Amino acid sequence: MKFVLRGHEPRWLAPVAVLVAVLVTLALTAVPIRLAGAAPLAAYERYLVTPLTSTNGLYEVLLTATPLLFTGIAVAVAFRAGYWNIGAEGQFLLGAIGTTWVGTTFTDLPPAVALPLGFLAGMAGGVLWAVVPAWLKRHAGIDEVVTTLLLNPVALLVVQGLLNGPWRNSSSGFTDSDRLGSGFDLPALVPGSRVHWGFAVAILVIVVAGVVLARTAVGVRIKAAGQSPRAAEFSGVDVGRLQWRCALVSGGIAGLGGASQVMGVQHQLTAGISDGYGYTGVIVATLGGLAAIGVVLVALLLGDISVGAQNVSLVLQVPAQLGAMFSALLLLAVLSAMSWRRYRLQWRSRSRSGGSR
Amino acid sequence: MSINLLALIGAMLTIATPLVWAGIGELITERSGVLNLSIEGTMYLGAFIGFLAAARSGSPWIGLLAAVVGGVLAGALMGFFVVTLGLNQHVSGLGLTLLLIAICEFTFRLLYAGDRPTLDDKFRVLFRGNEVLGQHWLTYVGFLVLAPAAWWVLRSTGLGMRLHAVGESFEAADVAGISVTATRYVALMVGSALMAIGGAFLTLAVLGSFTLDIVSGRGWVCIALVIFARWRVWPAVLGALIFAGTDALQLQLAITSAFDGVPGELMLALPYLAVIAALAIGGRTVRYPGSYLKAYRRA
Amino acid sequence: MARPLLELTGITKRYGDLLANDDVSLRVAPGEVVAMLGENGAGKSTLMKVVYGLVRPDAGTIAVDGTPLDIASPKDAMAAGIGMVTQEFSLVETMTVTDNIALSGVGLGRVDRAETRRRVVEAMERVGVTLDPDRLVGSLSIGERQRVEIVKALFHDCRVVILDEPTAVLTPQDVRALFETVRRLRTAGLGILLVSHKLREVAEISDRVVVLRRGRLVGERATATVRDEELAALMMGGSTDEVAATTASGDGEATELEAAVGMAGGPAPATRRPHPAAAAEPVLRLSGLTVSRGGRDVLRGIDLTVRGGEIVGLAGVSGNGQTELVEVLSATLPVTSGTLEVAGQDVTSAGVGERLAAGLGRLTEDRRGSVVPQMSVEYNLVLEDLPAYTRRGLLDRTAVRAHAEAMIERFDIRARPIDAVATLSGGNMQKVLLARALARRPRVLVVAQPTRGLDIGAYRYVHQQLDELRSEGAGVLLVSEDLDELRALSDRVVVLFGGEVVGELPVAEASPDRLGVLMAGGGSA
Amino acid sequence: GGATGEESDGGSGGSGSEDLPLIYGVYATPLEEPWDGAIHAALQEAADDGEIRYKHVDDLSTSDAMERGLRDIAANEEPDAIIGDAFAAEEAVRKVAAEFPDIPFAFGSGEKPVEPNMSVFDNWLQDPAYLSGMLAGGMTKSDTIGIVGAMPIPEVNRIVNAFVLGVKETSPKATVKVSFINSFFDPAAAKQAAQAHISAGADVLFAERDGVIAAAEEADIPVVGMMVDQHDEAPGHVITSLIWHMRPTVDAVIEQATGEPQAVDLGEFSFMKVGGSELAEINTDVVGGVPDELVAKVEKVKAAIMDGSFTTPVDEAAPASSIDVSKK
Ligand SMILES: Nc1ncnc2c1ncn2[C@@H]1O[C@H](COP(=O)(O)OP(=O)(O)OP(=O)(O)O)[C@@H](O)[C@H]1O
Ligand SMILES: Nc1ncnc2c1ncn2[C@@H]1O[C@H](COP(=O)(O)OP(=O)(O)OP(=O)(O)O)[C@@H](O)[C@H]1O
Ligand SMILES: [Mg+2]
Ligand SMILES: [Mg+2]
Repeated sequence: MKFVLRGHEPRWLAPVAVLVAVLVTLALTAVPIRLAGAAPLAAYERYLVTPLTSTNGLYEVLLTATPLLFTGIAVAVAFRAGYWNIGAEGQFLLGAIGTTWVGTTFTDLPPAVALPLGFLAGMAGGVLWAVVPAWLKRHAGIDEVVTTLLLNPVALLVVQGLLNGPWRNSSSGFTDSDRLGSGFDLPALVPGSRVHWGFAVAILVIVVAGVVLARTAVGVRIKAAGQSPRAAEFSGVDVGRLQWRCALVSGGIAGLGGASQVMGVQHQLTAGISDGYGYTGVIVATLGGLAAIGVVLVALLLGDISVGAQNVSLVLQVPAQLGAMFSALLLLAVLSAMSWRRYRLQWRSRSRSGGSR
Repeated sequence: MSINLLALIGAMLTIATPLVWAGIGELITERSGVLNLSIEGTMYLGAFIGFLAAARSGSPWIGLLAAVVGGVLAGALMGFFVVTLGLNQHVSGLGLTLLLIAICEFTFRLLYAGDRPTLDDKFRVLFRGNEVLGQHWLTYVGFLVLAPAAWWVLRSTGLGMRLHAVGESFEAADVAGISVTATRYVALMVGSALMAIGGAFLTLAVLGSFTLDIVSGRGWVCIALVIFARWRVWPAVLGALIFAGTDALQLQLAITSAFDGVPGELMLALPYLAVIAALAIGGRTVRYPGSYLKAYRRA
Repeated sequence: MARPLLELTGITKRYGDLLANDDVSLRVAPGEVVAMLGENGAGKSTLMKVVYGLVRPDAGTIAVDGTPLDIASPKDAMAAGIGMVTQEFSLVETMTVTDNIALSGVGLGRVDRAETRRRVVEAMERVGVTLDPDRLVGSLSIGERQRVEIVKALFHDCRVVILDEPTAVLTPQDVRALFETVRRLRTAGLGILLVSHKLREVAEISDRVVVLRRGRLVGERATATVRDEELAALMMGGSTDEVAATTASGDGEATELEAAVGMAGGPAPATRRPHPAAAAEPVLRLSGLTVSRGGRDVLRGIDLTVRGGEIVGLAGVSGNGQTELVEVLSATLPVTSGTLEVAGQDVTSAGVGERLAAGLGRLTEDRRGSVVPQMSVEYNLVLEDLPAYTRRGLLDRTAVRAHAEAMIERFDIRARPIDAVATLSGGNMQKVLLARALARRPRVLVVAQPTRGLDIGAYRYVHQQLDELRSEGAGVLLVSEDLDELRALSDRVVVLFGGEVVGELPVAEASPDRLGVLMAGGGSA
Repeated sequence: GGATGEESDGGSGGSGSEDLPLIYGVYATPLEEPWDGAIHAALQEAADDGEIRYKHVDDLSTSDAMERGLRDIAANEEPDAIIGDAFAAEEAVRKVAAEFPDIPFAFGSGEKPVEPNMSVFDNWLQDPAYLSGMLAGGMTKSDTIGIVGAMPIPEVNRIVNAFVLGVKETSPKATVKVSFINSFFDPAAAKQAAQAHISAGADVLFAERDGVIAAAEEADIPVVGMMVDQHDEAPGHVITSLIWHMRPTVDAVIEQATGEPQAVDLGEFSFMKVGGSELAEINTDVVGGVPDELVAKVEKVKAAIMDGSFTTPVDEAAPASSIDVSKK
């Protein structure tokens, strides 16, 4: 028995692969769900279906997906150029800091000024945090994986330092910042829902990024630089500069994510504002094939699952970790199925007289 | 301000121990060209399974054994994804980390429902009372046996050469009759076992108890250390010592009146900044293993 | 013939829809050298890989010494006494020569480096190769690496040796050395299976020739009696006469086929029309060009001029500065001192873009370093010319596609615009690069080893293109280690030695012997 | 999520029978975090006593998850009251509370109650903190005491400060060193911090976070535990523990659940004199032993606290990293 490369890939394969992945995940999670004393079928329904059946559920999914859209595309842009930015987490946090700073300093700005300023500040924060590793990479040849990775916890410490020190809540004395000026509240995208304009901004960013990556000369150069720096250089692409720019853009986008989360959801800075969105962004980007549309799909899938998981745990009274388990399994299953579909199982007929020596 | 140097060294060695075990584990897997981002989850698994087995059996040795088994399994699973299926190493690693942590916390919840269990018996410190030598045997083994052994194996054994070949060029290894698949599986399983031991050290030796988030990012630090060390054993150990030393130092400085004004967060950030600084000082461009992040499948 | 050492029966291998090997049967006797010919992508490497266990055939059997074997991996192949030198080098650049050679033998435990080194040195003597066993392979020249490969293949005493295009990357000297070794092995009673595109080599070294076309074995001849045209015909399909016809037609082409079939020895053909080169203005001028790499001068005070409408050949033993010269011109290596002009424009410190704009075209020996393997043919084709395909900020995909189709048509590239270049054969890859370089109608084209590894069809084709370029009034600087190629195409031949120009000959006087002397550093012209 | 998570379809289920009030526990951190653990324990106890039906969900770590969860519960689960912690999600909680005025919301919070239905509580452990401080001060020979806390937030600060005052009472010239690990869970770091204290001369420790007791045990010195009685974790080394009893607060909420929603500060219910907190039984056979007169002294102050003749001052300012109590 062996795998053989398919000559051509039938249309139905991709969807079927995903379906298989889902089924496998369901089968695998049945046991823990039972262990937790719940009915698997009821759980499955709530994980995947429930959030999508009510309009409100849908809105919640979009809301949950919003930060992942930002970090996902941010990571995708950097990875495309062969710059391994694992630092979206820190850049997201610095973005949140930037926005909080303007939001708590210029509290009485009107929305028309406040919102653009807020996003700008967020972007600035993200770029600021991305500059250091990018600079070290370009001018000292220092590996960006190490620096971006290590700067994530540092970014969190910066947040905590601000919250424990200068930005401590002036009314409650608790370690969260004061509320941003009301001008900085992102209005709801759909009245009555919690989806805010941050989602629209995310989509806009993704569309722009998608077009640039897929439809412009710069996009082709980025791809070349990422896939074969040597060849890119030979063809006149300044790989170093290109990666530097992509690194900063990536940081800026992640920063926008922080801004959107502060202005759209929390309206203040808290140490828990990120919940690992930056790391999840790496998954979103890679599983999404570093492509705009892929990022959107994966982000929405993860959003759907986390909304569903929460619903499961409170309705069926099962531990929240079950949701994490479910999404991790689904993630790996989908990835596996997708790789498998390029192959075809073939039962080798032992034609040759095997066994020698 | 008073710095107790001996205590500083002692603390440094203790803090560095899990980094040395897990770091060398990661180093071995990366030598075979696999970036194993499941390290954080694998350490967590080691910490939890180790604790669980020790709690049930009453013996930390059983716990350690269980941790090793768990690590090997985690490594095999990672192998299935990135070697057998040839999946993207970033996603596989991160996904596995999420999965393992979720499984551990889920089980912990089911078994202990929110109370704080502790082990009746954990590994004791040798030379108790001596600030420097008063370490756990895992610390001694880590520095005096594991590190030299890893260095020797990678440098002057056939296994080391095979790892090197597979990590640098699949084709070369394959043509030389070296099984890329087998080599990578071995590297992953051995490496992950070491990571699990690094995690188990926290529960079985340091604490004698398990709490959520017990690894809290030490795995990521190891990833950084391995690249910092350019996939060589001694620099990796050095990196671990730099990180741990800075950490130990900040712990002492933080409670001296001299540093009253300094925000604690700055102190806590020092270890990370120290590694970056070290890299910046000693840092020329790193050359990744030739088959880094790549999957191999014969036509 | 004697009891076959190696016997292949009905080997079939399919890649998706493509039949790479179609029911191929072949025997190699002890002390026999069998040469295999075939176009790029004909299935030669695949067949070799099957024998060595690198590719699992879908059907067919392999027998060594009459014993049918199930060769599932190179391990099995080695155990069965088969050694192979693969087409792409399979060496670990970060390891020493010794470790690379010993690699296949190592177990798991401790390696006795001193002992291994001794055995490696011994093996090198046995094979007749001299190399520093302690150098890192990464620091070796291509020829030297090839030798490492050979020693590696023979390190374990084997009875069958497979050489897949070993000469493609070798200088004439290296080829001679290699063939010495091959002869020694033959007399030692080994069976040798050798893939090559060069009929002259085949004629020189082999006892028997087999020809593969589209995966099928289409012919088997005794070298002694076969005519080159016949082989060419077998390879490319169609009858001998056709080929002979094409051969006869057009003096230009004649020289190419002769070159191609490796007969272009002796004085260069008198039919070569004299070029008004002297009259035309220079399109490439190097004056006092000095380049240093790693602290030492690899090029010293080079003065060289290429005029429109002429092809200047650059000869030299590898390692004497040709590669560097090409790199400098391609702007991948900076000029230390001296000036560099393209079509009268000083581009000494200009980047790739400016030089291309000035009218420079490049076709270097490092093919895989000139294309983005995972990227499609169409985008590789426009990679250096993207602005021209941008409308209102966006890429004009239809234009890109149209361009690709035009190029595929014009240069007869066997691929679709959307195919990833990685999946193209060297021949087709080379055509893509040629297309990219010529598409911008360069004033001067710098080409290095343009036909390396290409089959006769592609070889001819490339030569045709260069010749046309010349007749269109552009200049060409042709760097090649293939003297036949140089003499067949060039108007003058410049010889490089130790990073300096040591001589220049009009092609008529550029006999192999005189070139050889100059290339060896003897005599100053 | 539930501890074992008995199956359920909406309203019914949970422990206990239909007519009992359904109290929903909503926690931002996992139950394993001691703070929410204490609330969970009290509610579980009330449920086991057959006074309420209890369901809960935990680890709603972001304020948007918290808001979604609360709204989902309030709208679909028909709870009679919701208890949880609002730290880092204050606005979200208040928003949802306002949307469901007839459901009592009682949340751990650093801010004020909101009419008509948002009550707040907090763990006011300054009394046991003060008492344990006295013990520590009485037991230290080196006049150096080490505290390892999570982070300088009000609830931690006031405990640490009260502890320091207690120390001053029994050891006027002692030095108290304070370090924070900036995390709710990192016992390994906490232990390292504790060992730094020890190497700096501390011979009594206060374990505001997990990990410290292990250090004390290895260094063979006494230590004060936190939240629950940690005696069994190191019988020879844990002098006593600060214990938070949420039960009085929970009972107050049950009253609201069965009666009318209110907007009150339930903080008082965590005070020692109402049994909201206590000092675990003093472990006299701890290493070094505890002098009887010290115990007597502590008992005296304890009595004073209980009869209201003494109130521990509340100070929520972030403590310095090295405090000379004589200057306090
Ligand atoms: N791994 C593979 N996957 C798919 N197709 C392949 C693969 N390897 C080879 N082929 C196809 O099989 C055919 C034969 O390839 P092969 O390498 O044997 O050609 P070749 O005769 O060695 O060419 P060349 O003279 O350029 O070396 C080619 O058309 C190629 O496209
Ligand atoms: N992954 C692949 N998929 C499809 N075809 C492949 C693949 N790898 C190799 N091939 C085919 O195998 C054949 C031989 O590959 P190879 O790279 O040896 O070409 P080549 O002509 O020998 O190159 P060169 O002449 O530069 O050495 C090519 O025709 C190529 O199309
Ligand atoms: Mg080939
Ligand atoms: Mg070829």
